[in-house]
Amino acid sequence: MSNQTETMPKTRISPADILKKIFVRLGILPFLLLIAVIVFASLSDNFLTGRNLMNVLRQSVYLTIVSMGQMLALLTGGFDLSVGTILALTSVVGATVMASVYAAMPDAIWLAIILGCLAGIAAGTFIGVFNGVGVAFFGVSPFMMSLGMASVGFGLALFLTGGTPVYGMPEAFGNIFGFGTLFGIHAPIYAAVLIALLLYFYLYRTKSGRYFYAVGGNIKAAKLSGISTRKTLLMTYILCALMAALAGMLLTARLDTGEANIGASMPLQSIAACVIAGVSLRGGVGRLENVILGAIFIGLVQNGMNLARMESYLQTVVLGSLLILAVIADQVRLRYVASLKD
Amino acid sequence: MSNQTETMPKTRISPADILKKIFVRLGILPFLLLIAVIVFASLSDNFLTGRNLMNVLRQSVYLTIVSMGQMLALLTGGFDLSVGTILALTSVVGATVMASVYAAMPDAIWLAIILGCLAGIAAGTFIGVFNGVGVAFFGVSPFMMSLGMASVGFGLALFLTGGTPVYGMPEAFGNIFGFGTLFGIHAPIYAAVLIALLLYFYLYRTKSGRYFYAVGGNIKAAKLSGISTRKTLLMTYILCALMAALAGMLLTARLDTGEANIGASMPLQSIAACVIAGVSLRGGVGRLENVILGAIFIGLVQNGMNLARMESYLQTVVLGSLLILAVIADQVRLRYVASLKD
Amino acid sequence: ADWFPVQVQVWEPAFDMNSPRRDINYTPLEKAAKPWDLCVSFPHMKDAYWLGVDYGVTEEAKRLGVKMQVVEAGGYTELNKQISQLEDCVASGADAVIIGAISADGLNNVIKEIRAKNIPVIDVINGISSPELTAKSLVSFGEMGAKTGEYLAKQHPAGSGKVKVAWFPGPSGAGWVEAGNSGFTGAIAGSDIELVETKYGDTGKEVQAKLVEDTLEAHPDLAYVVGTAVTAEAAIPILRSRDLTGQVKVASYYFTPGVEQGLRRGQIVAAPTDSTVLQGRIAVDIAVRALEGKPYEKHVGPALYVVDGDNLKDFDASSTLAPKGFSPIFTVE
Amino acid sequence: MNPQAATTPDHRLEKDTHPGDAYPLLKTDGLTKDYPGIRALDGMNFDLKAGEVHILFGENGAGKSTLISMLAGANTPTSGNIRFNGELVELSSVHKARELGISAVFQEFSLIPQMTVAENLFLGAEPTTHGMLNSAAQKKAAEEILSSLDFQLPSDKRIDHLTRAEQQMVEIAKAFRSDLSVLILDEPTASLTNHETDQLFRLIGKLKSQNVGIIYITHRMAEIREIGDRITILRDGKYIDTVDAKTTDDDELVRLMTGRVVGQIFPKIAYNPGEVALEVKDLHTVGGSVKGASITVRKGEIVGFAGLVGSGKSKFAKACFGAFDIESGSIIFNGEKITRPKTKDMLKRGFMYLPSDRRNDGLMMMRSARENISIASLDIPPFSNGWMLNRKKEAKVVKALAKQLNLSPNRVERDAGFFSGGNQQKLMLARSLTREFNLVVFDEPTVGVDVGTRAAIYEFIAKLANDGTAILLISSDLPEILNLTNRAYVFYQGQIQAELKGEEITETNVLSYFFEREAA
Ligand SMILES: Nc1ncnc2c1ncn2[C@@H]1O[C@H](COP(=O)(O)OP(=O)(O)OP(=O)(O)O)[C@@H](O)[C@H]1O
Ligand SMILES: Nc1ncnc2c1ncn2[C@@H]1O[C@H](COP(=O)(O)OP(=O)(O)OP(=O)(O)O)[C@@H](O)[C@H]1O
Ligand SMILES: [Mg+2]
Ligand SMILES: [Mg+2]
Repeated sequence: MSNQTETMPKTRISPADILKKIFVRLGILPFLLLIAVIVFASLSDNFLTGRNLMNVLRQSVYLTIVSMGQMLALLTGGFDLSVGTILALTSVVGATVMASVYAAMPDAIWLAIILGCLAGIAAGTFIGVFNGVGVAFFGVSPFMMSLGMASVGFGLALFLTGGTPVYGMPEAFGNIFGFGTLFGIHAPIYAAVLIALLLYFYLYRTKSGRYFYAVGGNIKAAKLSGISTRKTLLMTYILCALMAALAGMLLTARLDTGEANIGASMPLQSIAACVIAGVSLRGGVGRLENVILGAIFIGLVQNGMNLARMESYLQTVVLGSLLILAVIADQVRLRYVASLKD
Repeated sequence: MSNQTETMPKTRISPADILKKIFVRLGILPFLLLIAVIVFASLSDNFLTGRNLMNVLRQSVYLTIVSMGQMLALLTGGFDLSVGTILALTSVVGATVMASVYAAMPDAIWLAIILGCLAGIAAGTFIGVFNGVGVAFFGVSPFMMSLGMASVGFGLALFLTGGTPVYGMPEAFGNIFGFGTLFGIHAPIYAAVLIALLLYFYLYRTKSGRYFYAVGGNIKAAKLSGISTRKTLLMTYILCALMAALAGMLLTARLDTGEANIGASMPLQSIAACVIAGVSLRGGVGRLENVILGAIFIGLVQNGMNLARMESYLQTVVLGSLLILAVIADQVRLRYVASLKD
Repeated sequence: ADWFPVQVQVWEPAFDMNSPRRDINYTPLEKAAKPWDLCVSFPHMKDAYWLGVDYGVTEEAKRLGVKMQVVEAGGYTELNKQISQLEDCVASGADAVIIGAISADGLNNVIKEIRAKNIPVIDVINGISSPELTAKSLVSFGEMGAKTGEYLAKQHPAGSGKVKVAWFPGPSGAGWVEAGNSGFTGAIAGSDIELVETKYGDTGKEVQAKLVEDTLEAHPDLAYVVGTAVTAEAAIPILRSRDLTGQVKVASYYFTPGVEQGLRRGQIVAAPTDSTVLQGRIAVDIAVRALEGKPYEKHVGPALYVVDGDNLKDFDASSTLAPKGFSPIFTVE
Repeated sequence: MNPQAATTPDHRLEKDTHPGDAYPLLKTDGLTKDYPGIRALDGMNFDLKAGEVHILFGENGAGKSTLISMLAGANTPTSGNIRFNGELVELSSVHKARELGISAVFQEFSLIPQMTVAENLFLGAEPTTHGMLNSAAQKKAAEEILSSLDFQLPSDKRIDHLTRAEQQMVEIAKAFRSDLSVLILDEPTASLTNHETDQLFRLIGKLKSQNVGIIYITHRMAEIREIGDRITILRDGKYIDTVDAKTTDDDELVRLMTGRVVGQIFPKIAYNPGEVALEVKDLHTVGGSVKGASITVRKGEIVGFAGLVGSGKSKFAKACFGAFDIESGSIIFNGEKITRPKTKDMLKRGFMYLPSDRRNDGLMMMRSARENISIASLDIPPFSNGWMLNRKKEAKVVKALAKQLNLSPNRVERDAGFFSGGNQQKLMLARSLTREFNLVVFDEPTVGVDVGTRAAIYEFIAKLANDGTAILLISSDLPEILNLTNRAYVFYQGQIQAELKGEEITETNVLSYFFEREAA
């Protein structure tokens, strides 16, 4: 009834308009990525090699997977500050179990690997179950719940290992899941792609996927529409933990040891990856593909700065400024979106 | 119109009712504090000595001051993740300036102290100005803005010092502001009390104070009521940074050196202190007195566990669980509040 | 003034800290044959200890005339980032890699990959378990703890009267902390040192200050505070304010400028030095030797010794600490 | 058991309007709902027959929404039971109720702002093929529903880009997506204009003929007459009476509802215009919601804005207030030319705008009533001396205002969110009394407000005007325009289609300007 009030000139099409359209549809990240690539390529000859780009991808895998999980928590209007601890706990438990099974049965390599992975992932996911129950059934704020669980889980991880790394996993585990390649592409990348595809399907092709958005958009409305918000919230934190646990196992494969001291920067970095990808901290808004780009962007910038031999302290400053600029740019985009409305 | 349908028996007054009333008015924290004191007193003889309680208070001073600032950010529906960096930057800049002035004019001790403090506090507050401008004028989400500035500020602090502590401040500075006592009470405690009183007055006795609640309560309504929401938001982050900077200078006095490596746990801990004190992460709700109790509670538990010789790992687990329990208990309280509400 | 020749210890067979060792005089190369490109990776550059190592490696690079890039991961929780940085180093064309490792085992895979490209990898300061390393320039942190423990044990042998000691090894979970911890506890066994408290905690000064205070509350009759350099530095003003200076003694188990100042002022009784600067210098020299196919020692480290009030005047700080006012260098062209 | 015998209160009506229906479609027995500290519904007996429109009538907070929320499965009763076609049912979730064909349009919108119209229509019941979402089918079905309702809404537009009224239409459409046996409508027309309302009533008529039972909650008397069959009156959570809609007159209804006699709903409006308070010429807003509208308002005048949903009434007033960006045009307020209005300055000059959406734009729900009332005047005495608050005087003034407006319960320290809708509206209106205003804009001041309170609000507006304040009344409730205003402007697509004065303001006259006219 009010379409007629749209005054944007939709008929004239100039190149600037087309750029604007892309800007509006795809967000700011593709542009930022492009700029980053150009800048770093001009600063370092080694940057724009297939080998290094593969390198960037592989390095970003862990943050990407964790960010995808984090996105679920943000979508429903929450947080998960325990993803770092989940990584650590998964690593420690997975490595311990794998090493003991392997020690007991040195021939059953695959049995060891499978049992280890299962144990590790179960341990990590368990934290998510607690988070989910706390948030969904006890109404604890996700911030507090996941912060508390982060502390609890970290204590457990340290307790299990006494602070020393866990070694003795079969070499095959690291060789395959940490460093294996197929057609020149590293195993963790395949894992990430698979996880992303599954999550994409789940989020955008199933009912339950849509409910994450609904719960984050307006939880009362979701309830009144017959959606089980508790189930959705529980699911959110379990899935988020599962993602972090998967990343934890992949990272363990790469490190070849179980470490309690990994993942400390994951919570804030994964949230940052989501936010620059346009995920709203208020819930209900955000696209998976953008989050993946966001995580890769962070990885790419770090890699580029290293290759450009930027000073370490300066890197910190530049990364911080870039994150802010990305969000400001996204703000500008949102104004355009508003002016180009539907 | 429906007063007569209130079914709560308000006439019978039993001791349980009185307890409930206290519970509702003062929140869960006084009870938790009491329980903590009883538990720790029974675990360690040294806990319930005047000397140690003073110790707890003094240790909590820094977190308390930072939490009061953080509360402002939370009240307006934001965050400040840069408080840790502000502490560090203040410490480094303040110590450097103080030491150089002192070195240049060894007799002008007070001049050195004053210039150093001013420089440090200005440097820290400057971060807040950036945060405020980003949030208020560019519409950057407070999470991202303060996270980015945390990174920028930390880079600067490291750049200034290379990570080595800054020595050479006049001894009087530490002796007075770090360790000085008057009537058996330590100087930092006086400082905290003074800051708390000023902030209390500002928040609850001036119109600008009320505006923090209004902006957090409903920013659109605030705008339509003629409140300059931008000015309020700018003020929020400047004040929050000022608090953190004050804490940073006090901490510097106590450590006797300027350090870039302090405050890392402050952002999350100060938010935690606010949340267990009932400050809503959605904005608009929270009382200063409770936040102070929240910060002291965290300090008390840490001290108590140390005195009870609890193992490090276990401390982490216990602290995490306690935070969650505190929030669950507060949830229960809110139900009571609803039922006793006039 | 040149830093060499310098007395060092060589382990043989290499890569085993329990091997027999012999003392030699170490003399580095005069100049590198060509400006090699070296990459150095540190856990972080947030304290004076690693600043010393940074000083050592960059000074030596300048002296030898090689290029160098120094990267730091930002802390001991950033193992993943260190791996990425190492890969980035190689991607940007480093000829050799020097690693101050975050984890003794966590880097083995990436080292294997780097070595497969025939790039020398030198282990400095922290210790790495990989057998593929080119060489090690380090001492064991366990021995640092042990040296400290021995020093105390010597002051308080069995029968001399029990003294209470609180021990603050550093953040739980870090490799060097666990090593230092076992070294220290092993060395005080059998003496009259009574270990009343082991408190882990981050090496931020405010954290350590809190731990020290709480420990003083719990143990009013404490005789020693022993721990990280940060602990020692944090303890000094606290003890002063409680009028406990002298009654509670302070020792550190490694060396920083603050510790040196404390020693000079008599506020700290003893601290072992591992000659960090020298470890860094030697690592660079070995890397260049390996690149140029010249003979090198596979496992060397400066001899450890405890600095206390007695030998302080003989102590050459430039073997351990960056000079005053040195600001970190990240690239040498 | 005999269901007929249980139906106690039906003494005035002949039983069984639909012979052959042995049981009422829906029936409650002693339904009670306790919220912490309050009994929202107390032993409610209610029955709904197939093919009737059953109106629920009562003051704000009487328990109407509470009753229907339990019938729709959104809420569980504390005690009592519900029968559907004579069988005891447990409606433990919205989903379950919907399976029985019970569908509800709630007062609080249950829409997800970030989702499109189509997605919202099928939320919780998305069409799938092989377990996968089928968005093409969903879009098609959505458009079918919308066109059957004759609601002109694009199915792929996001909810948060719609006006409140358009959202209301989506909310209504949502109820029509499945086969219905009971349709519950909780104030569906609160923000609709006649056009959409007629559409809705036509549909209700159709459903009636298909033997669907309809529960309808409204505060608009005219609607009761138009579509109601029976009326059940609630007061303070209790059942009062069920009466026939055709034979009970207004006064009787209001008496049953309030327990007292309420005189005239619309007060007498005096008309003594003073000098010009606001003069706007050729105003254009950014985005083109308003395209060249000009008005004049004099002191002591009540000027109405009428027009279709989204015709730019609110945008116009907001733009003058500084809450919406202006592209061009001139504004003269109190003789002062204002180039770029800013809310803060406009307030200082004595211009007040009270928004239509009290939840989103008006109130701080988790702050006390006192703070909500005083918020716009904290910079002047008696509330403060410019920067320091005077809390005693604030409390005193606010209490007096609450009393003047009959706030119920009259407890100013209570959170705004705990008040019923009508009382929340009063909190917002009270703001216009906290300082001297030359002009007050009331944007839909009576949305969802009961008749008794409405009378009080009208009284209040009339008194303000009488005291010399200029009043702009934006309303989609036509009787308000007809009975309260001295002059009225009719908006159409961001322009002013007509200006009507005094006697010219009649229903046919106003309505005739609602739609496009050749050469208006
Ligand atoms: N979730 C809740 N918690 C506590 N009290 C509630 C809740 N919902 C409603 N109430 C109270 O129950 C009573 C009945 O409310 P209800 O919403 O049913 O009124 P209503 O008749 O629909 O009023 P209106 O005409 O304003 O919509 C009110 O006093 C209200 O304050
Ligand atoms: N939040 C919004 N985002 C985008 N467009 C909007 C928004 N709010 C309103 N509009 C559009 O602005 C135009 C004018 O809206 P306005 O609110 O002034 O209308 P109105 O006549 O007051 O209608 P209503 O009766 O719905 O309040 C409409 O075309 C509407 O679609
Ligand atoms: Mg209602
Ligand atoms: Mg409107």
